[in-house]
Order: sequence, then C-alpha cells, then structure tokens
Amino acid sequence: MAASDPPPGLTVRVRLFASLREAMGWAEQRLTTAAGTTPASLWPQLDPPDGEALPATVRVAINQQFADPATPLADGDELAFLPPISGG
Amino acid sequence: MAASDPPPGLTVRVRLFASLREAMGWAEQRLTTAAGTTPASLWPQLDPPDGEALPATVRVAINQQFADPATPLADGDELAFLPPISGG
Amino acid sequence: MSVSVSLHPDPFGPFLQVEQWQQQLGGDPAAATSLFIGRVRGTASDGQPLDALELEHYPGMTEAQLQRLATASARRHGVAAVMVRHRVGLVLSGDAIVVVAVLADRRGPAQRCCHELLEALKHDAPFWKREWSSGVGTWVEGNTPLTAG
Amino acid sequence: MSVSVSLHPDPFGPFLQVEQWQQQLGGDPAAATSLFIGRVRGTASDGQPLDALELEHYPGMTEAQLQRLATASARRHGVAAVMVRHRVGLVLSGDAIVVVAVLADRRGPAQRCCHELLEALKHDAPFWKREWSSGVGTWVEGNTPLTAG
Repeated sequence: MAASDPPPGLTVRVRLFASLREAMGWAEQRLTTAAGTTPASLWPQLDPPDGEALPATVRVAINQQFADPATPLADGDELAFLPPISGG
Repeated sequence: MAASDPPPGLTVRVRLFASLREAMGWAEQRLTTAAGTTPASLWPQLDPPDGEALPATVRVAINQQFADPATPLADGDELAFLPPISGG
Repeated sequence: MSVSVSLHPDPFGPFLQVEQWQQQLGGDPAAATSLFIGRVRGTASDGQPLDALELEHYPGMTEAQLQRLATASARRHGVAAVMVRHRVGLVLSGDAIVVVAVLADRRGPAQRCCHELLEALKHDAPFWKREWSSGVGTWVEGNTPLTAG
Repeated sequence: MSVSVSLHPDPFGPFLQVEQWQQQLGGDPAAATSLFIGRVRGTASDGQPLDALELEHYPGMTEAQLQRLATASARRHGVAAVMVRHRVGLVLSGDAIVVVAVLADRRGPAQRCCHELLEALKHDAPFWKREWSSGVGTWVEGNTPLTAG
C-alpha cells in the first residue's frame, strides 16, 4: 500500500441545550477532530458524566436539522446534542 | 268479555320542519286520534305525498326529544316529524 | 363542569364569544383550549355562487338538544367547560355559523370533546340548511323522496 | 398553501394573533377553522405552585423545524393555511404558550392537521421546559441520567 497523507482533521461547532448544557457545564465549543468522526463517536470526547455511549434519549442535530448520530461530520458543521424535548 | 268504554281519543300537536313542512304544505296542526296511536301509525293520516310508510330518513321527536316512531302517544303530546338534519 | 349553548339570529364574532365566555367562567384559565369555527362557504353544493344560507331550527328543542349533547360530551371526556354558539335564520357567506369551544386540563380530552361534539351537533341537533342561489332555495341533504316533491 | 410560524419572547393574545393572521391572508374566510391554545398551568409537575415556566429553544433550528413540521402537516392534510405561535423565555402561569390554527375547506382536515401538528411540535420541535417553583428550576421530562447529575 502506498503511503498516504494523514487524514485531514475537521473542525465542528458543538452546542448543548437545557439539562445537557447544565450537566456538562458548557453551552458551546469549537472542536477539531479526525475525519470520519460522527456525533456518536465524538460524544465520549466531550467527557460526558454518564459514560461513553450517547444516551438513547439524546437527539442529534447537524446544521440545525435532526440527524442520525452515525452521520459522518463535515468540516464547519454545527453539531448539537439535544436532551428530551418538552415543547408545546 | 265485559263491555268496555270505547278507548278514549287523544289530541296531539303535530309539527313539521324544513323540507317536510314544504312538501306537506303545513307547519303545525292539532289532531285527535285513537288511543295507542304512535308517530308511525299517525303518519299515513297526514296524507304524506310519498306513500304511507314513515320514511327511514324522517326522525320523530315527542315533546322536543328524539323518540322511537313506535312510542305510543299521550294526550297533549307535541309530536314533530324531522327531515334529515344538516346543522353545524 | 360548565356548559353554555346559545342560538344567534344575528352575526357574532367567534373569538369575542369565546373570550366573553372565558371571562364569565372566571377562575384560572384552562391549560387546553380546543376551538372549532365553521363558516358559510361562498358556493352552494352545486358549485353556484351562494347568496345566503338559511338555517331553520326547532325553537325549544334545538337549544335543549344542544345542551344535552354538550353536557354528555363534556361528561364523557371529563372536560372543564364547553361552549356552543350557533347561528339561525339567514346567514351570509363568510359568516360564522357554528363555534364549539372546549376547556380542559389536558389537550387530548379538549380536542376529542370538541371533535365529537361537532359531529354530534351536525347529526343530532335539529337544524336544517337551505342554500339560496340565484333566488332559488335548496334544502341541503334533502335527498329524501319528500323533498323532491 | 400558507404557513406562518413565529416565536414570542413576550405575552401575546391568542385570538388577536389568529385574527391578524387571517386578515393578512386575505381572501374569503375558510369554511373550517380548527384552533388549539395551550396555557401554562398554575402548578408544577410535582403539584407545587408554579412561579413561572422557562422555555429554552434552539434559535434558528426551532423556527426552521416549526416551519418544516407545519408545512409537512399542511401538505399531508391538504389544508389552506397553518399558523403556529410559540412563546420562548419566561412564561407566567395562565399565559398562552402555544397556539396552532388551521384553515381548511372541510372540518375533518382542519381538525386532523391541528391535532397532528400539535403532537409533532411537542415531540419534534426543539423546546425545553423548566418549571420554576419556590426558586428551584426543574427541567420537564428531564428523566435522563445526565439531568439527574
């Protein structure tokens, strides 16, 4: 196999809301991570207080649309982790 | 069997509404009829234009409450024949 | 449980009716309000422009029947309050003909009661509609042999 | 088909919102209007008196998601117009927190669209409620491990 360039990193803006924001102690940060990172694989890097797996009740939005946690992120994406919704 | 008095007659107020009123050509009349008369048995006495049987679409109210057409009438009852309802 | 029904020979503002009713009820506002407003269409059943709708009723029975239907529906769904306003007489195109409002502590009962009561009064409250179009009046749903005469 | 959604940091009158929206739409009034108003209760989930409800949202996404949900529901039911008004921020007991209004030619689609859209926005629009009671704030439906920390 030929040598290749190291995979380029990507920078994403990560946002937290409501109870999740308060549990984690921050609302927003810019993070640089490896290409191929998904919301689910990024989650443990955020040092969540309740273990490494993204809780089933937490939903993910990429660029302000609901997305599958297994979606590969793109450079510049806005990624949000959303605790259970209680609107209306 | 002993002879008995002839069954007393009863007087009812008969009311018609909407299309029924117009088809029959009157809105209200006071009628004296035999005891035991029901709305269904009274109907042919009104000389309806479409035969003697009370149409299934015509509903009956006795004293301003929906009633079974086979209910025996009482003296002084207000009997109404109601064409299909179209409110709301 | 509070039930308020009334018939109106003159046009009314649906929202004003609901607001006045809520004020008369007093107390804390209900968490859920479900409301339906029915208005007269601009066209008759046959597609012709509608001049007006005539609404005949059975004075006395219609009011009593509305009260019975609203009370039964309110009880069945356990709601706090029900209001019905219904026009009678000549109703112009665009005018509100019926308003049903339900107040409840939860959205489910409020919506179900509103829906059910509207169906009930369409089928079990003595009203008869006649569409007036080009000077000709036609009874709505008057598909019985008698009305063809 | 017309869809109007907006978020409101300040109290609004639900009926005024609907009337202004209908005026802006212009044209003939729809035959069927289905409306739901949700208000803040006087008590918190635990039965204590509620001082206020705090409504957090995701600026940008919440508006976009309301628009998507309302448009999808309006298309699915073939209704003429849909309006959503939703409070954000601190909302006092008794205040309207959400209004959904649907205009359609028939009562069935109007009612179904209103009902469905209300459910959709309760589950799929990013809002988070925090109940404030005796100076303590508690996230509603915050039953995830993270919120217990």
